[in-house]
Amino acid sequence: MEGMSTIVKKVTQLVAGLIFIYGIYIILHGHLTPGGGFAGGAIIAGAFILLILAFGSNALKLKKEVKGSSNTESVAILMVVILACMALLFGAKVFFGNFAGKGNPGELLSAGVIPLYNIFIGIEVAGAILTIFLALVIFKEESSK
Amino acid sequence: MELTISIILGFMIIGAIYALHARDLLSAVIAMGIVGYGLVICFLLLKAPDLAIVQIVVETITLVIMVAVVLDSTRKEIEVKADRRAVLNLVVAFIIFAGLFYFFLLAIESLDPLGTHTLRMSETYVNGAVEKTGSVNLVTGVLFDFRAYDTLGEAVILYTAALGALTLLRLKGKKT
Amino acid sequence: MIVYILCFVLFLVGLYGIITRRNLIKIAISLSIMEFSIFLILVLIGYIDQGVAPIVDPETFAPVYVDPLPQAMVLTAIVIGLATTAMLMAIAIRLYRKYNTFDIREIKNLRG
Amino acid sequence: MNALIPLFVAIPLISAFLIILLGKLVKGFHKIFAPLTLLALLGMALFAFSGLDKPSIYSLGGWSTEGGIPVGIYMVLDGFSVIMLCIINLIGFIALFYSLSYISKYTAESNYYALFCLIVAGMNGVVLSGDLFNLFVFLEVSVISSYALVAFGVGKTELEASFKYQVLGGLASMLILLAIGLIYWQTKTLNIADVRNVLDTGYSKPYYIFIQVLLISGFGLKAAIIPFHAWLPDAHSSAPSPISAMLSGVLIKAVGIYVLIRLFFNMFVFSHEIAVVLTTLGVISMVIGSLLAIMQWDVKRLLAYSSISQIGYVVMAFGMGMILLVKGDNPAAATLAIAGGVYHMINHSVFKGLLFLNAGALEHRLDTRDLKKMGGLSSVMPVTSSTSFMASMSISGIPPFNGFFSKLIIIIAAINGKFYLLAILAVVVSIITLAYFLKFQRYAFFNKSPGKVLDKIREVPFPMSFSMVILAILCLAMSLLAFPSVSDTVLQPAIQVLMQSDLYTTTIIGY
Repeated sequence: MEGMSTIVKKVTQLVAGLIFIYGIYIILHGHLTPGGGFAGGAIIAGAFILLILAFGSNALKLKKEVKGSSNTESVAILMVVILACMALLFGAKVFFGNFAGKGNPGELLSAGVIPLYNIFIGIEVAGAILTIFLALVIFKEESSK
Repeated sequence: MELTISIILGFMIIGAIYALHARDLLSAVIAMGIVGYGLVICFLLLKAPDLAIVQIVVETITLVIMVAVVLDSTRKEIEVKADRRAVLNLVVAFIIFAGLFYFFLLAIESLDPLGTHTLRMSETYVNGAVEKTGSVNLVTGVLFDFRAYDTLGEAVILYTAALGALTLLRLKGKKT
Repeated sequence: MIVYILCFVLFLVGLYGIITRRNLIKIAISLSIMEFSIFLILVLIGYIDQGVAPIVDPETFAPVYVDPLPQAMVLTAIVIGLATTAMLMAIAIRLYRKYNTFDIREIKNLRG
Repeated sequence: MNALIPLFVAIPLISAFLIILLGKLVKGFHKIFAPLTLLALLGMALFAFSGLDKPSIYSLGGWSTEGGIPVGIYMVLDGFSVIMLCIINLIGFIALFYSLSYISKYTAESNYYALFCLIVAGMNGVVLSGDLFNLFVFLEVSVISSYALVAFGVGKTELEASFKYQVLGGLASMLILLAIGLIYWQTKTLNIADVRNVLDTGYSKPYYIFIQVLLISGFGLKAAIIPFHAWLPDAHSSAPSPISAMLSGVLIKAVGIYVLIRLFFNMFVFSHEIAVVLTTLGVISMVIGSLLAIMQWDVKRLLAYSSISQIGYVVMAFGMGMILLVKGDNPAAATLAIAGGVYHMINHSVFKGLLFLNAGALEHRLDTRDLKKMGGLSSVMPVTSSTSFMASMSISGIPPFNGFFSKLIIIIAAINGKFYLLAILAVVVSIITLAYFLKFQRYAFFNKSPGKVLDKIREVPFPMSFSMVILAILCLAMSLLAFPSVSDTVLQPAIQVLMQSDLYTTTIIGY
């Protein structure tokens, strides 16, 4: 896959960073403002897709990346399940219990384990969407040879 | 409120019909995007900012994926010829549609009109939910605390789709 | 009630697409359109007159919040829709590489 | 006991993720880990079965009731769901063990095992769920992984079948989601027992019929009842054989029949019209499925159509039971009909699973599914031949195999309930079934081979033959369930939950 012109590349470099940071903001403030793990994860995946489209890449490089993204999503979703199981050990001893302290509602560090769920779900969603996109692009590259 | 949404919905219906009849597949995909972005505006009007954010991002990514698939094809749809069997199918389909539509009208007659919704299960998700979950955003509270199990399922579905896409897009299925 | 009826019309447009279209991409689009209409019906169900978005603001005094449960359901359903579309596209592009067309009539076994 | 319930979903999920993560690092990890997972699940299911005296409930996140209204998601383990759990994990384990050698000719094996764990997790989730939307979510988990597994070979036919399956499956999901939305609109709740409670206080007739029609078409599409069957013959015949066994053996039951029966027996009030519709759909599937099956020359297509026909038996039995319950004058016949339905459902997963594994063994050695190209295999593949003979006799209702007893119970129930036409049709279809399975036996195993050299064909490797033998033994052992003393402990809890529709509601609301 070929990249685009220099202007596009430069602009994308700027914009992708901003989008990435915005995605992280959305994830971290999931329990305070609209948005959360799903929205933020999709935004982060969008930033990566933008970079790949603008700069282009060859199938070999993309294959390495797809390995990374699929491993990342596996680890993230495993963490979600482990977090859910951890509730069996602490506190109320129920699957999916919110065992951590609730804190002061409205602050960044509050709502027990909800921010943690948001973070891991965000990573998982970003990884999954990126994996789907990369798999499509790699297939197109390899099969058109 | 109802009027605004109805007008947007009207545009969405026109977009949908155009998407189904466009000759060029790329225009069809873009027209579907119009329907999706119309949905975003409806979500905003209906006080669902969480959904608006998710829908706008997911719609964009869906469009990117679909355009990537369509872009290096011939992009032309071959016309459906109106032979006798197709016409007959269409007539049957429209009779079924008319029946479904009529039944839907009858069915929703007794239900709450727009804006008069009352709470039963979600009573707990709204009143005093901030003390229970600690989350100021009630939708997040529902998603990650009251119904976190659904959210796990949802994440698993996305994971499955990624795994499925990786599996389906292997070059070779069988070892030789 | 007119909004619900229009939503159902959108649903029927999607159903019509699945029945009559003979193109893999168009069928995927029809499924998406059906999904959109159901999302809107669900969110409309949860709407309450003079309601505010379900984000608690300690400043305002005892407002009426719209029902957060249908919103959580639709959020889940949107992601499910993305997953379905991704799988459909993966198959569509593979079939295109095999037959050089998205048209069902040219793809032997899918007839009927 | 109670703490086990969420583990039925959590364990296969964790194992799927671990297989993807560690499968690349440790060679052969998935081959050991996946069967162990399924074996553990099977053990847990059997343990849950033995320890079950009354429906047990698990409220996730500790959110149970608030002012008498269930607020969280409930997982419910009762007599009916525990039977389904046993079938799912039993057939899952056997199909997975069979895959150990069958799937080794494909690439990306670890993905296969991970998807297999996900499909099992999804089905366990559906069966245990007591919440409508949660049920929908886990249904999607299992069907999306089955879309990927059907096309696992990425050949032309697999991809086409999978696309058709996905479109019709997506349509079914949309209908189900619309129905769930409409139910929420009226009742403002998603808990199945609570929905029942609210609906008892009043509803409008057209609304009630509309959601029932939506649910019947949605889950009918998932269960492939005629006229919603278009996807099944393609999908079930082109999937890898262990997956066909899973799809035909358990998936259409867990996400189709089970949910349909659960909702119509425990969520809706019994109504005569719906009961008649269900019975009619069952009879149509039963008759047309068998007539279509007899014309097939492709082994797996024949088996796929036969699945439609046998599912027709199950639906017909439940429909008759519902009609008799509505009338209320003959509870003994109603009990018998429902018992026949549950029993035939169990039996069908065992023998249809076995038959698909047999077909897979033939395909593995001969590379063809065409009956005309086979012949004389009984001498070179004795295990496959004898197990498939037992399964064929079982599905056609020849004593002493299990199929005979379940069909007999259904027919006796039909006669007792004065459905003489249905009884005659059931017998006739059973004879047609015997005819096409004799055709299968004759052309595959006993005819002269059409010019092919038989010397090169050997019996299949140990994992495949072992799984087939286990299922064949089960075909015989399951006939024990016909004895009253055994069926009282095994089938009775399920029948009780379905017959006394208030039992489910009161247990959950009272929790």
